Amino acid sequence: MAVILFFGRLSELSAPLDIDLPKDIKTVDGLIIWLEENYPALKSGLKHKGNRIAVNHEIVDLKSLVSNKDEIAFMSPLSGG
Amino acid sequence: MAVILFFGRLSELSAPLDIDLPKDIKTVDGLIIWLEENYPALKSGLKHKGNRIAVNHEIVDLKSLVSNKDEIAFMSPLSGG
Amino acid sequence: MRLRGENIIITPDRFDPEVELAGFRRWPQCAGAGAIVSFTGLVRGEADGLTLSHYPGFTELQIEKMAQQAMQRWSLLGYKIIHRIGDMRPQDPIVFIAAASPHRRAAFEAVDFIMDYLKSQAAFWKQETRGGETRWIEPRCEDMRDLKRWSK
Amino acid sequence: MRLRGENIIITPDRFDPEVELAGFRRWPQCAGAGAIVSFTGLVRGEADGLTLSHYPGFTELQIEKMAQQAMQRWSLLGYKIIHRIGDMRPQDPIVFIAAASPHRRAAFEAVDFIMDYLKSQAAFWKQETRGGETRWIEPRCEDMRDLKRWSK
Repeated sequence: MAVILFFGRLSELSAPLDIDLPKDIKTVDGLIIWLEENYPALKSGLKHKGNRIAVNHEIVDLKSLVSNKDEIAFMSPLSGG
Repeated sequence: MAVILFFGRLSELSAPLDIDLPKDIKTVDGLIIWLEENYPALKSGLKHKGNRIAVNHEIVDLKSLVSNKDEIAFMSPLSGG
Repeated sequence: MRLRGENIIITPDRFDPEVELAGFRRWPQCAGAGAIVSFTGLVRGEADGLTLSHYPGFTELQIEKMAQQAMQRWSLLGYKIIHRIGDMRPQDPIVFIAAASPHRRAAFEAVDFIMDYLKSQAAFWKQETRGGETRWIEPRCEDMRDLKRWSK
Repeated sequence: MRLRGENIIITPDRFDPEVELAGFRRWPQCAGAGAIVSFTGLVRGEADGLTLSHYPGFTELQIEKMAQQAMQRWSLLGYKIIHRIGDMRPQDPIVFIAAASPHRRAAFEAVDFIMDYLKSQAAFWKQETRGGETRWIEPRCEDMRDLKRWSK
């Protein structure tokens, strides 16, 4: 099971997901395409410029690998302080 | 009566002075020459680079006027904080 | 959540910046300090309220990495970072940063840098409520420019 | 010598920076602040003690003129400056500066500027005692360079 989390503006599009990823999903890019197909509310939200993606607490890019044991977080632009 | 004050390192050369200035002393420069002649301990201390001079709480230069009612302060380099 | 002596605290509880600063000044590692700089960020009165969320675990880890870099870059004796989460009202402290160093330049720069980082790079998300409307706040161009000052 | 609510205090008494900061944060003019920056200067442990003297009347007047300029230049909501005089021991606070502003950059720069001014331009004289020897401290080249950063 992979855990998919959404933060900031993206948290309005979906609650956290526990998913068995299909075997052919190997990268963040592939995961986004699959999520957008299966969760219409996420359509066009995940690739927004300024979003960050973390896999197991490490910031990654679209070509990075994902597996079925990962915690994957989609984060809208950050704003602290 | 003029009041002449010495601060910082210069305070070791002289206590404050209450003096009736001779009438021919018109400028800071003239005052320094007169002080150095009459107070040997001040010799060569007053014109030290980095000193500041204030007349009645205003920073002045050597050509500035002084009169017998003024408070004149000689200050060695400052160091706060 | 709030262990004494911790460097980084993320908390839903109100905190008192001056109590934190007093405690920080007395940390053993701050004993040789010549300079302590503090920053307190407060909720301004324009909004009715703010809500801050974070990514538990990740947020702390990222801030700690950044703070360790600041600690080394400026040879700090110590630092402390507190960030509020949850619901806040105008004038509530949101964020507190303190740094101690032998000379003042290091403490000033470190606090300034840490604040620029928290503003635009730390994993917090801010929602503002004004007149019943809630909206997400995102970093201003100014915040991104501020952070660029620190690129070596 | 220490009237409540005063902006500039020069005092032979020990003071508590955090009590001062807590009081400052609650000044009415600081109510709209988004940022409060504080600087505390402490006697470092290298010397056995420090003695600070000043030029009563003149020192306050000069600091006030400078602080008024800072107030305008950075559109501060408020500032507070405390400077110790007389005899001090290691770890005693010597100087405290706080500034409040709507946004953080102004408060950071104002406190940094005021401190650079106090270090090299305010009418204080510092004597340090080490191992029984007393010597006058004069501004370092670094202090003069620091102040030059602010020339417009």
